[in-house]
Amino acid sequence: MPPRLGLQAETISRCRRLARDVAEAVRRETEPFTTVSTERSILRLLGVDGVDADDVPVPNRICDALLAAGKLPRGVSLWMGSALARGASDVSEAALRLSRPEGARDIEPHPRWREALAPHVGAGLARVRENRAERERRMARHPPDELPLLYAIVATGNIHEDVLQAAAAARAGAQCIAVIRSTAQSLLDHVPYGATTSGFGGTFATQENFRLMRAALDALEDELGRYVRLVNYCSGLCMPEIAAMGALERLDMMLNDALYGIIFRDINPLRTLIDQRFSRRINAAAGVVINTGEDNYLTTADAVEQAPAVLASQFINESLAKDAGLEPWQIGLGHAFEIDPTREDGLLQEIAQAAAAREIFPDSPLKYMPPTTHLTGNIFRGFQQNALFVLTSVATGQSIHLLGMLTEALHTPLMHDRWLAIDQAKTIRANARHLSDEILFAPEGRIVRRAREVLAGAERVLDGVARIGLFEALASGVFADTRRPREAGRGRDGVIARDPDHVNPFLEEFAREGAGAAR
Amino acid sequence: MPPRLGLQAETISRCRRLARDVAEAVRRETEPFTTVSTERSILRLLGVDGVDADDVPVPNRICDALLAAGKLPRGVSLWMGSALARGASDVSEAALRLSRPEGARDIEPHPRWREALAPHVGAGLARVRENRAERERRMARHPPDELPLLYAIVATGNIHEDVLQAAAAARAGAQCIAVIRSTAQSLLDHVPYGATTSGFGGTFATQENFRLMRAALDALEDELGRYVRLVNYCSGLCMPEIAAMGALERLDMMLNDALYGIIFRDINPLRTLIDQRFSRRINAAAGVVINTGEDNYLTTADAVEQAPAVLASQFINESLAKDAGLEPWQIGLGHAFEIDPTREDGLLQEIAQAAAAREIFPDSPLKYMPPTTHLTGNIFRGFQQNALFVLTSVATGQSIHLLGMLTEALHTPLMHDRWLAIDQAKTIRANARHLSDEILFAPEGRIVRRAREVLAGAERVLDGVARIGLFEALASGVFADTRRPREAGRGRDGVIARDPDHVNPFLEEFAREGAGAAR
Amino acid sequence: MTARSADPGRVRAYGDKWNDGVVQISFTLPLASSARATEAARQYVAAMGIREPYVALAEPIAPEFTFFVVYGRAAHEVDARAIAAEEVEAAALSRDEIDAEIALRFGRRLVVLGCALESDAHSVGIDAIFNPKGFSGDYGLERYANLDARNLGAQVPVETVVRIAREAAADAVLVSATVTQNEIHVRHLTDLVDMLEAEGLRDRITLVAGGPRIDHRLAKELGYDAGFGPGTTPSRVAAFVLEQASRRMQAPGDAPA
Amino acid sequence: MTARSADPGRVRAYGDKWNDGVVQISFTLPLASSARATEAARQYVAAMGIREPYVALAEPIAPEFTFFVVYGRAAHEVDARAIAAEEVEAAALSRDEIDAEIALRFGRRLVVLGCALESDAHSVGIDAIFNPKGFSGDYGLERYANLDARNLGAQVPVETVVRIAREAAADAVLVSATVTQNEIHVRHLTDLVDMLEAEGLRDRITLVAGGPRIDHRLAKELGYDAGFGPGTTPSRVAAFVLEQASRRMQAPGDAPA
Ligand code: B12
Ligand code: B12
Ligand SMILES: Cc1ncc(COP(=O)(O)O)c(C=O)c1O
Ligand SMILES: Cc1ncc(COP(=O)(O)O)c(C=O)c1O
Repeated sequence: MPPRLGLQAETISRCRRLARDVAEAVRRETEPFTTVSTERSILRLLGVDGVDADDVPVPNRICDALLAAGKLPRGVSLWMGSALARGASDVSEAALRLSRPEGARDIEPHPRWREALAPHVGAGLARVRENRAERERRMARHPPDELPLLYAIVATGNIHEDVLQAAAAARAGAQCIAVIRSTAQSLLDHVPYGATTSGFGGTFATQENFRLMRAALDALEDELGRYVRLVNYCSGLCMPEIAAMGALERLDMMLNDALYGIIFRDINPLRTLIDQRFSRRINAAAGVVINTGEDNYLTTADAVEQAPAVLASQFINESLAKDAGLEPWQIGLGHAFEIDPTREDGLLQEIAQAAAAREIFPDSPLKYMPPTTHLTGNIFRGFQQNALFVLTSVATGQSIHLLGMLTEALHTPLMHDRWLAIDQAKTIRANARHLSDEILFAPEGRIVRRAREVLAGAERVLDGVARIGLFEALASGVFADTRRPREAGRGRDGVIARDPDHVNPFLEEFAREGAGAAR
Repeated sequence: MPPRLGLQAETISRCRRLARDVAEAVRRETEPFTTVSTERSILRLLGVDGVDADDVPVPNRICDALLAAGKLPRGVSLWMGSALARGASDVSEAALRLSRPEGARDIEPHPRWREALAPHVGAGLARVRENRAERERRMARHPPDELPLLYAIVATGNIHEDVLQAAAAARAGAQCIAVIRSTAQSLLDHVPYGATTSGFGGTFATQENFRLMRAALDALEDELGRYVRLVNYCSGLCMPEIAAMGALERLDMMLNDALYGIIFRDINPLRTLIDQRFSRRINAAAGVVINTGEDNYLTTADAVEQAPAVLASQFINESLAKDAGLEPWQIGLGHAFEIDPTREDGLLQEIAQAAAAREIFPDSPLKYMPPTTHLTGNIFRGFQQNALFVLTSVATGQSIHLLGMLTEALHTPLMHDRWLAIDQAKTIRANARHLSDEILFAPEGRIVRRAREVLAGAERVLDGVARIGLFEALASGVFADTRRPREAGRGRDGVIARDPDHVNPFLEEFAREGAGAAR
Repeated sequence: MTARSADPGRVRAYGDKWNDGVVQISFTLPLASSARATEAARQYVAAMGIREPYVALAEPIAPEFTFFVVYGRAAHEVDARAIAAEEVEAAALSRDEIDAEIALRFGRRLVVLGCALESDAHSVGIDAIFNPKGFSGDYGLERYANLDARNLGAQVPVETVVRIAREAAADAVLVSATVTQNEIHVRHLTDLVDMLEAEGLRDRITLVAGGPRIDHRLAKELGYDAGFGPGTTPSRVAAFVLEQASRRMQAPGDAPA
Repeated sequence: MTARSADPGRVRAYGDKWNDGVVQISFTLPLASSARATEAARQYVAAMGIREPYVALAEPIAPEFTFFVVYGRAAHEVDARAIAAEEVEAAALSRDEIDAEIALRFGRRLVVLGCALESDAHSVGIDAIFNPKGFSGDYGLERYANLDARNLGAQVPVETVVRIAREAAADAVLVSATVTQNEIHVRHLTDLVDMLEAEGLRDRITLVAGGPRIDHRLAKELGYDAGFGPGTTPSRVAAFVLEQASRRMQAPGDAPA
């Protein structure tokens, strides 16, 4: 049991209440809309896939055609169902018809469209459920994982090199493998197709790349006697589509933050907040653990000053996630070890913040990110900071430990950079195994006081956001001093007012399943 | 204030009582003797120095001559005094006479020898006192040192390279500079002379080398705004002579262990225990802080098993030191961070042992030695272990921190190995400055229980040693499973039964000064 | 005898003795750990001209890969006297001096644009140069009275930069490049130069690149007037812009050396 | 397309792509930190044949010294197939097998001495080979029924070793050398060979050296029959002694290849 700070329960629940208000206001404001990406996700769940001659994904073609024909407000489901009811032999034939401008223009709603679509909705859901069950079966075969989970990234840009290095990392002890995306994939309004071998600072997230890596990790399961989790990024303009792809290919974790795209990629706030909801609905159903991206705040601003903003954002991410039906165990909240290592008593502040997060979110996994901004070309100093990071992680009972790289300031990880990080974390995790049981914090001491201060700060932030609402807060630069007006940013044109009779059959199913019960 | 374990005060004082009994028995058993090295030390304090044509130090020549003439049992003081009373113009002329076989043979005791010698005894003592006062003056000029003191070693074998690297280390932040001795200098029954440039694994301890390094460090004092301490080894066959040289050249710390030479160098127990007393008398007068060498036990045996033996040895070293007139602040007790880093909860045991030492010896500086035996060619892993070592040192309030080298398993420190270690320690020391105030140990937890276990083990060892006496204990292999019979080992022939009228004027003076008051 | 000191004409690494040439080298070979692999590592290092290579670590990090740490002596020598370190040539001036000089030489404010290109979302670097706060105690360009400093932020398309440069008649364009994997920075930096030339703007504008992996030599190669690496302070950049802009004023039309 | 795999004939370092040749090099140059010093570091590394040297760290560690960490690509290639790793040639046998073989071939116990020489006080290495406990689960020579294993300990004068070897008619002498600074180990190891030869004992005795810095090649050069480095297990040493002693029995008088 990690050492306790004795934070005031009332303060914590007050923060939660404020965050819930924020989340509910967001839902009210976003419910009237759908987005091209949400509609494309429905198509993917129905089994639509592939690209045309110009490498444009079929789901994009269909939505573009329906949009041009003014038919998207009623939702792709109606038209897919109608195409099927009107004789399309299967999903791909229906998709082919609707992807043609004239096909989209001429299609008429069919009264029995729902019946026609139902089996395909069922098939999609079945595959998602089956993947979830498959994961549970595989995990049940092995002893519980050691915590914190060691999370390694691969980022060569070439899926085949990634596979090679992921296998090496898993064998060395990595428990989660994240394939970092090619830079700014979040800005693409489509998902690339097939196996890819040239990315920048990462590898494109494609369904085929997901499949290749999933297969490679499954192949190691018996040798290692454990299940290796696969992670990717479910944020940006294609947030829900990637959630769908992940659900279909049995990814286990998704970086899935409600605000990251808005703040760090200048994606339209309305678009993102609509998309995050469906993407999280899908993740909830798929039994995926999401990771939020609060660590990003600390990469542009001082980690000590930003601590309250990080905590406030965690509360908001938590309530938006619950609102979308995610269970607490699925809500991996992000934070980071980013305080200047030369700062007097900085380590005490890191400990205070990490312990506070643990105490405030007892039922959620905490995703602890490594030092990055203060790493330099001094790779030895970097390795040292990572050692203190691991120790803090273990001593405060963190759940998901992203391995820091001694070469963080220089390049995406080399084969042995990653091995050194895994060996370091494994060694310290064992060497300090029960440290969290054995230390207590001096009452009213520096650590306890710092934790209280951060919580109080977070409450102030939440209070402000609740008063003006999240959209207004984003517009006025409450987060990371970045102003993001409701109507500005990339992808606004992909936001569509829903027709009264617009349906999203998957949302209906998820609701029926009562995934939403958690709300 | 470092975290407390709440060890039983009674157990601790019982250990101390047992250790005092051991020390008193040793004194009774050693008082009837003197040694060639003790007599040579008296000569050095009187101002005798230099070597003859065959590079044999004059003090050795004199003792050998007097020994051959059967005159050593009455002590060099009588004969030097007599030579002076009989017209030797000064110390060196007296020394010259006595260094010749016939001179030693023919010299007759002179009734007024004491008066003749007195001024030279006074001069020697004055220089020692003046050096001590000089150190205090210099230190008073600066703010108090940050703790733990960062202690760096130089070991090139060439005093000039040593000076260069020591200056670099001091500028980087080292507060103590230890010039490691050329391998096995402890086995030489004389002290080499002059500046030396070829040693192995270290540089010879010579008075000129002391002077050169002292001058180099003093020269940095104004630039750095602090006094840099100089350290050397005062153990082996020339233990007291090096103490004398150190007192004359203002060394600040001396590795000066009562048992190291016996156990690790197979030096005769009687010889060592006689010599350690006079060497410590000199160190006491010179205001030197001694460092004991318990860390050495952990280099040949398991650090977890040996913990009680280390603690027992610290108690014995402490009481022998007090018995020789050293104040608690001068008794630097050694221990080390040597537990296998891959051991489950090993870090908790390190913390327990370090905290226990701090709690048991509250008024003595603790000399904390770095991981060495478990370091390998993996220099990154080594740097990581050193980081945990620094953090443990800071968190448990250690006093003298010997910097670990990432290349410990490979070579004596390179210029940048040392820099990296200093930078690491400085950074963590500041980053965790008040950690020791902020953590407590869970009552009855693993850490507290481990500390108790070690103390109980130490009591058992001391009980056994007290019962049979130290010599018998050494003979029966109580320490480091090494058997060292009273009459065996190097340098036994240098032990001489004292004549009833044998005098050591310096011992008399030290006693008068009441340096012995502490006993 | 005192420790032999260095001959600047024949510089070598210093381990713990003058000119011992001690270096540490680490790398991974795609070979399963074995005596053979260790010998391969030794030969690989020997091929670099390293004497007495000593393999301190041969760690199997994957079935077919071994990580090595090797120590040895690099007998190579460098003539430090002969080195002409490619450095930005511009006198170090204070903010006030620069503002004064601009007023004096141009009688107007200089227009300076800043950005990171295309997919590169790293803005901290360019912000460090532009934001009033600046970098390590040195104020940013937006604080300069006589600089009209406009930070366009990150992820700016090349066309956009060129358009604004034309519209604003920019005197200088400062580009930050952080993501360098697979040479993507080279691609974007080159695109900008090409497009500026195509538009006939290149000669009128002082073009500067910067970033953790950028140095003066590389920037020159890519057709920039200067490159700045890690730890750059805004005033050094401002001083260079002043320098270059003045030259351009004297010799309008043709690019300065 | 799958990740290209290695050509054993042309092995190169693997950073994060096949044959990218990425290596990390660190060292200190006796130059004050400056752009010039950084360029000197780049040239020093370039002189090793490293392409695209990138100076990641240039840290002033003393007024006239700068510590560098450099990354680059070593284009050198090693032919892994052609490598004949200098390895001790002796079949791996178990303790029982060895005891049995000794009984069979010699019908007596083999006398084996162990020590560290002169000033070298490091006994842990030789103890690991001799003490019953052994090393990493492999029992030490003193546990062998048919070895009369006598560990003389550390700091043993060369003459003493030779005397005891003569008196005990030793079949093998195993020497541990740990302190290697300024080549002191070479000195002591050579002294022993010389004195054994002077006494006409060398050919009768299997002479083995070991230690953290010892390898087979070095030991051979110094006139030993074999050398063992870090991680050696006693049984490997015993197997070699058996091997050699047998050869000597067949061809008495003349040293085996
Ligand atoms: C902060 C950061 C981020 C933040 C950026 C936030 C923001 N708004 O800037 C976030 C989290 C968003 C991020 C994301 C990514 N990052 Co990033 N990130 C970093 C990090 C940790 C610090 C960079 C930084 O801010 N440095 C501080 C500034 C002040 O230093 P600087 O940039 O060098 O600037 C100085 C000088 O270079 C110079 N300078 C810089 N620009 C200019 C311009 C001019 C004109 C002049 C004169 C001078 C100058 O002056 C400045 C002051 O001295 C580095 C690792 C590290 N420790 O360096 C990785 C790093 C740069 N990121 C990296 C990568 C790969 C990414 C991603 C692409 C990963 C992914 N696939 O998701 C993403 C996507 C980003 C994108 N689309 O481009 C890699 C780049 C590898 C490479 N060489 O190609 C690094 C090195 C980490 C790593 N080892 O993988 N990142
Ligand atoms: C323990 C130790 C000590 C102990 C020794 C206690 C003892 N009774 O042995 C003490 C504290 C006394 C000590 C003192 C010194 N030490 Co010391 N010590 C070490 C240390 C930490 C570990 C060595 C060890 O025990 N290794 C474990 C054994 C099992 O490994 P091994 O020796 O490699 O043996 C294996 C193989 O090599 C092989 N092997 C070894 N011998 C043989 C023999 C044969 C025949 C065969 C077949 C195989 C074989 O088999 C073994 C099992 O696999 C090393 C640093 C390190 N981490 O390695 C420094 C180290 C060896 N010491 C060093 C030095 C310089 C000293 C001193 C000289 C320093 C000084 N000036 O005071 C002193 C003096 C010692 C002396 N007079 O020789 C240096 C040597 C540098 C160099 N290469 O020259 C080292 C590397 C530390 C450093 N970086 O400075 N030391
Ligand atoms: C939640 C989240 N999504 C995405 C990314 C990065 O991906 P991209 O560069 O495609 O935005 C990050 C980076 O840390 C993140 O935290
Ligand atoms: C007390 C003490 N004296 C001396 C030494 C080493 O010196 P030498 O090799 O001359 O015995 C050590 C080594 O750690 C020591 O602890």
